[in-house]
Amino acid sequence: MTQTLQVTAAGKGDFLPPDPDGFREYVRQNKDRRPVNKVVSEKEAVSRFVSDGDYLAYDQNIAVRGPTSLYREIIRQHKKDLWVAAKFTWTDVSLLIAGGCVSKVDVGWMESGALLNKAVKDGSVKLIEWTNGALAYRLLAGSLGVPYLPMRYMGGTDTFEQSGARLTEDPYTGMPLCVVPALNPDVALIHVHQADVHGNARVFGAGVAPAEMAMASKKVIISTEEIIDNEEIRKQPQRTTIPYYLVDAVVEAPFGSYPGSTPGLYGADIEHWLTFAAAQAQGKTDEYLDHWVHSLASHQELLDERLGEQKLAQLREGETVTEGYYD
Amino acid sequence: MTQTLQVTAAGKGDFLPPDPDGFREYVRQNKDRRPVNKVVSEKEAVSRFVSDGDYLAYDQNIAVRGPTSLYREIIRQHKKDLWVAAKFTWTDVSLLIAGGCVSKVDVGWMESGALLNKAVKDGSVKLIEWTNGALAYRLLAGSLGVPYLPMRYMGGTDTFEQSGARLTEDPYTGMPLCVVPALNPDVALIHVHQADVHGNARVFGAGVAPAEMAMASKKVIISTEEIIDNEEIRKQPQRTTIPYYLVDAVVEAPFGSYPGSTPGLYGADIEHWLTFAAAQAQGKTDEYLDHWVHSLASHQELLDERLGEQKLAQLREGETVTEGYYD
Amino acid sequence: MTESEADRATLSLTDIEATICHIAHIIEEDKLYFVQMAGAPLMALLLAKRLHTPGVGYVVEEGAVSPDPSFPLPRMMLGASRSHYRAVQWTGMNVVDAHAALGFMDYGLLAALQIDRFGNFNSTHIGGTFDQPERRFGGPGGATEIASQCWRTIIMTKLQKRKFVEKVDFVSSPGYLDGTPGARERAGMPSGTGPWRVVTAEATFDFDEDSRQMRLIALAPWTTKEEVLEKMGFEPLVADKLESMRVPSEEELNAIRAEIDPGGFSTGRGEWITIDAATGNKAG
Amino acid sequence: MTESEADRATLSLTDIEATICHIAHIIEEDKLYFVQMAGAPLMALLLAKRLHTPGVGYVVEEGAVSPDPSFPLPRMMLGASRSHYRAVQWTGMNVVDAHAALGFMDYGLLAALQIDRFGNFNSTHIGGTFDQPERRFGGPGGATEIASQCWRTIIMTKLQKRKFVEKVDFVSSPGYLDGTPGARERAGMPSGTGPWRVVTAEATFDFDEDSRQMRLIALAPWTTKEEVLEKMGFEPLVADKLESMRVPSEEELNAIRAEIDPGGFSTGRGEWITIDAATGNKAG
Repeated sequence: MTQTLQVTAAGKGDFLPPDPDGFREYVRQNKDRRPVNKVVSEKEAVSRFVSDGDYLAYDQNIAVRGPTSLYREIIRQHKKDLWVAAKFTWTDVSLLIAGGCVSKVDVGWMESGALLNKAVKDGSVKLIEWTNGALAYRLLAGSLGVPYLPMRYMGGTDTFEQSGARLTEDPYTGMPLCVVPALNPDVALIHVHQADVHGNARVFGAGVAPAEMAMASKKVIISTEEIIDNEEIRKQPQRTTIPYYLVDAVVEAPFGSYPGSTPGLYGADIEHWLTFAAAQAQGKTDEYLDHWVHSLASHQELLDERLGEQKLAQLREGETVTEGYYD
Repeated sequence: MTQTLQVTAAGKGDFLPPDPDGFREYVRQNKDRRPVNKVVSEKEAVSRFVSDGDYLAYDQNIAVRGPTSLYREIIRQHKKDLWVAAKFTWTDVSLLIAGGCVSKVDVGWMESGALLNKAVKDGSVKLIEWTNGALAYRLLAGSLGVPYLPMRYMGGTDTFEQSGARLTEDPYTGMPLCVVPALNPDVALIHVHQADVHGNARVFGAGVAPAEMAMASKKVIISTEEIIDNEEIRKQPQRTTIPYYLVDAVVEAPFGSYPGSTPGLYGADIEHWLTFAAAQAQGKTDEYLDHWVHSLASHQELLDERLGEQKLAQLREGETVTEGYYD
Repeated sequence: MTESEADRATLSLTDIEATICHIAHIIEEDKLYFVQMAGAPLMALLLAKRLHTPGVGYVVEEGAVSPDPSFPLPRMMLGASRSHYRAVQWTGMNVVDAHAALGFMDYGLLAALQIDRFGNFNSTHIGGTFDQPERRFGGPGGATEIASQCWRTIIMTKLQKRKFVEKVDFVSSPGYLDGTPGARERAGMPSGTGPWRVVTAEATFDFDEDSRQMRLIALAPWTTKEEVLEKMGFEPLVADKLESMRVPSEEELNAIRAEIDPGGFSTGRGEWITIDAATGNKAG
Repeated sequence: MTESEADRATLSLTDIEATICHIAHIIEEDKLYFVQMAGAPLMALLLAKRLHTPGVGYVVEEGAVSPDPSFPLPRMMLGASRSHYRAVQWTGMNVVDAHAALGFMDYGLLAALQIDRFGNFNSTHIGGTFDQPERRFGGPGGATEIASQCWRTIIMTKLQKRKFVEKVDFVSSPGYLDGTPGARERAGMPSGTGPWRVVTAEATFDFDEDSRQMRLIALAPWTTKEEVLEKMGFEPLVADKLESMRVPSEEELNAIRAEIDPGGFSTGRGEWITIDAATGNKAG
C-alpha cells in the first residue's frame, strides 16, 4: 500500500529542527532519574542551565506567575543570543531585550514598545511569527515526543508565511491541514506555587502550559514560592503538575513573580510596571536595570533592599481573592 | 513549495473514519452550551444517549472506577451491535458480550475468557487490534479536533496489520512515523467521584483518560458517586476534570463501579468477580445476568436488594487507603 | 426630573466604551464565548454578564472556563485571581483551544488593529515591511486560533480610514481570505466558520453570505451612513435597511467605569463623544 | 542450626516466584521503570523495592508515578488505592506514555505469552489464525508502547517449547522485528531501543548486538544448559561463559507471599520446584 500526500505550502520562518531521537538521547545522558536534591541558588541554576544561544521558554508572564527572578538573574549574568518563545507574554521580552539577552523571538503575543521596535529595525532581534496557541501546541508536540502535530489554524495567513508551519494533506481523509513542528526548548523557566527538593512541583490556577513545557524542554529550572516536603507531595499526588524527573534545578524564590502576581498569594505591583514603561519610553532602561538587577546580588537582596517587608505585606494584602488556589 | 510524502503501509483494521467537521457540526447542533440541569435516571440516560450500533467508550474498567451501573442498564435495555473500546479493561467486554450488546471490539487489553473466545470463533464479535496506549492516544487526537496524530509505536507488528494505523513520513524530517486516526466515540460512559447537576465533574486518582474521552465523544454520560453543588465546583476550579458543556447526562450512582472499586471511597468485591468467572466457565452467564441485571429495575435496586447496607459498609471499610483522593 | 429635562440629559463616553456597550448588546446568554486575553473584548463580555446575560459562559485562552469574576476587576485583569474567580474549571491553553477546535465555541470575541473587506485582520505591524516595519505590534496572540475555530467571530476595532483598508499590511488572522468559496477550508480551517460581525463605536457590519464581503448593517444613532463610509478606506456593501444600534446607558457606563475597568485605564483613553441619553443623537 | 542442617535447608517455590526474584535481582535503584499493568512484572519491581532498591522509581500505565505502595497489596492490584499510595503524581495514560516517548524510561518490564529469537512477542492469540484463533488472549495492553519506547525492555515468560518459538503466532509487540539493522527505526520506533533481557525461572537471555538474536547468558543453579535448550522451540545463541543466577531467598518468598501477592493468587499458580536454600541446586 503506497499513498502519496502533498505538502502544498510552507512558511519561511526559522525553527529548531524537530529531533525526537536527539531529545531522547539528551534525556538518557543528562536527566537524573533518581529523586535527588536539586535545590540551588538562582545564580547556580542560571549559570549551569542557561547557555548563550539557548532556546528559552517560560510559562505565563511578567504579569502572572512568570519566573521573573530568573529573568533578572539571566540579565545579571549577561546571557546572550537567546531565542525566546513569547507565548502569552507582556513586557517579558522587552525586559530581556533591555538586558541584551535576546536575538530571536517566536511571537505569540508580547508588549511591543520602543525597545522591541528599535531592535527589530536595527536587525538585532529577529521575529518569527506564530500565535499563543500555536506555541503552546508546539510544546504539546514536543511533550509527546513526536516531531510535529496537525492543527486547524494558521493556514491562509501571513502569520503562516512567517512561521515554520506547513500545509499538508491528512493521511486519512486527504483534507488540507496545517502542521507545526514540535518545540523542544533548550531550557524552560517555570515559576510554581510549591515544589519539593526533588522538583515535584505544583501550579495552582489556570496554567497556560507548564506541564507541556516541562516535558518538552531539555533543561527545566523551577522557581518556587515555597519548598515543601516530599511527604506533602506524596499525600496529594493529584496536585502535582510536574514530576521530579523532568526537573533539573529547584530555586526557592518567594515573590519570584514580582512585579507580577502569583495568584492566590500576592497581587501585582502596578507601579513597578509603570516604572519600566516610563524607563522604556525615556530610553532609560539601563538605569532601570542598574537599580533592579545589576546593583543587587540576588532576588533576596531585591526583596530586602528594594521592596522591604512592608511592601511585601502590601502585595500579599493586594491579593484579595485567594479561593481555590491552596485549597 | 510542494513536497511529497509517502504513506508506506496501512493496517487493514476497521475504524470510524475521522471527520472533525462532522463532529463540530454535531456539537453545534446537539450540545447544550447552557449550564442546565442534566440529572436523569440511568434508564433515561441510556435510552436517550445509547443507540444500537453506537461506538461506545468508557474510562477505567470493571475493577476500578468503571461505569458498571451503566453497563448493566445497557444490558437491561438490550442495546445491540455496539462497537466497544477495550482500553485497559478487564471483564467489561465479556459482560457486555454476555448481554448480547457487542459486535466489534477495539482491543487494548481485556479479559479473554470463554465468552469472548466463542464470540470470536462464531463471528458474532469482530476484533480490531490496537493497544491501551494507542486507544488513549486516538482519544487524545479526537479530543484535539484533528483527524489523526503521529506516534512512535505500533509499526512493524501484526497489531499494526490488524489496526487502522498507517506508516508515514514526517513532513519535517522525513523520518518514518506511525499515525493513528482520531477516535471520536458516539458515546462515552465515565464514572466520577463528584459532579454537579450541570455535569462539571471531578475524577480523583490516576485517571487513564477521562478528560480526553469526554472531549472526544459525541455523547457523554457521567455517572457519579455523589452530586455536589455548583458552588462547590466553583470554589475549587482546579479539581474539575470535565467541564459542563461536554456532558449530556448526569446519573447519580453511589457504588456505581460495583463490583469494582472507586478509589478513596470503597474497595472491590472480589467474590463477585469470582461469581462472574464461575458463571462464564460454566456457561451460566444468563443466570448471572438474570440475578444481577434483568431481575432488577435499577442500580438502586441492586444496592438495596442484592447487596444491602451491611455489604456496602463492608466495601467502604475495605478501602483502607483513602489518602489523597478527597483532600 | 421633568420630561423635558430627561430629553436634555446627556452622556459622555469614549468610542471604546461605546463599542463595549454595542457588543454587550449582542451577547446571547445561551451561547459560549472564547474571549481574547484581557482588554476591551473581555470587558464587553463582562459588561453583558454583569447587566444583561448573567449566565453567559466564556473561556479565556490561559485556561479559565466560565469564571464569575469578582468586581471591581484589577487594573491588570489578565490571569488575575479576580478575573478567574469562581470558574468551573482551571485548565490550560491547549485544552480550551481544543474545545474551540471541537466546535464548542459559538463566538470568538476579538480586537483588531486593521481589517479588510473580507474580514482578514492585522495585529502584527503597520507600515513598512515585515522585516522593517514602520510600527511593530504585539502579534496575533490567541486571535488566529479563535478566529479560525469558533463558529462566528466578532471583531471590534475603531472606525478609521487607516483601520478599514483595502489590503491589510499583514494578515495576522484569517477572515474569508480572498473571499472565494471554500478558501478557509482549503487553508485547513474548519468549515462553516468565519467573521460574523465587525463592531465599532459608530457602526456594525456583517459579511454577505455569497461574496463574503463586509456589509454595513447598523448605525449608532449619533452618526449617518455617509459619515461612516467617509471613515473607511474601502467601500463596504450596505444593507437595504440599516438598523439603529442601541444607545449605551448610564448604568452600562457606570459598570464599566466602576467595576470592569476601574479608573478607565483602557476605556478612558479613546475619543470622547457626548450624546443625548434618550435618543443617542449627538449632543451639543 | 548446624552447618549440615543449613546445607540441607530447602525452599519450595513456583516458577513464577523464581522469575519474580530473578528480575528483582537486576532492578537498579537509579533507573526509572515502566511496568505493565498489574501481575508478575509489577510484583517483581515491588519485590525489589521492598527488599533491595527501596528508592527505585516506576510508573504504571494508568498514570501513577513512583508510588510507594501500601503492603500487603489487595488481590486486585490494578489501579487500587493501595497500589497508587504515596505516588509523586497521579496523572493519565497519555502523559506517562509520553514520558516514555521522551526517553525518560530506562526499562520496560513486561510479560509475554510467546517470544521469538528476535524478541518479538505475542499476547494476542495462540494457534489458528487471527480471525479463527485456537485460543484468543487479552491483547498487548500497554506492552507495545512500553517495548517500543523504553530504552531497554525486560520480558518475563515461561521456559517452554511452545513459548520460545521460531515464529510467534502473532507479533503483538516488537522485538528487533526481522533482526536487520535499523528495522525498528524503519517501522517508526525510537532508535537505540529494544528487548534487553528475557527472564524465565531457569534461564536469562540477552540479545547479541550484531545479529539481534537471543542469547543464553545465565542459568538458575537448579538447571543446566542442556535442559534449557531442550525447553526451547528454537536454538538461541549461547554466551561463552554462562553466569549463575542468584538463588531466591526465603525472605524474598515471604515478601511475595505475605505482602505482594497475599494468598499467592497469581504467584502460587505456577509449577512448584524445591531447591537447596544455600546452593539453589534441585533438592530431593
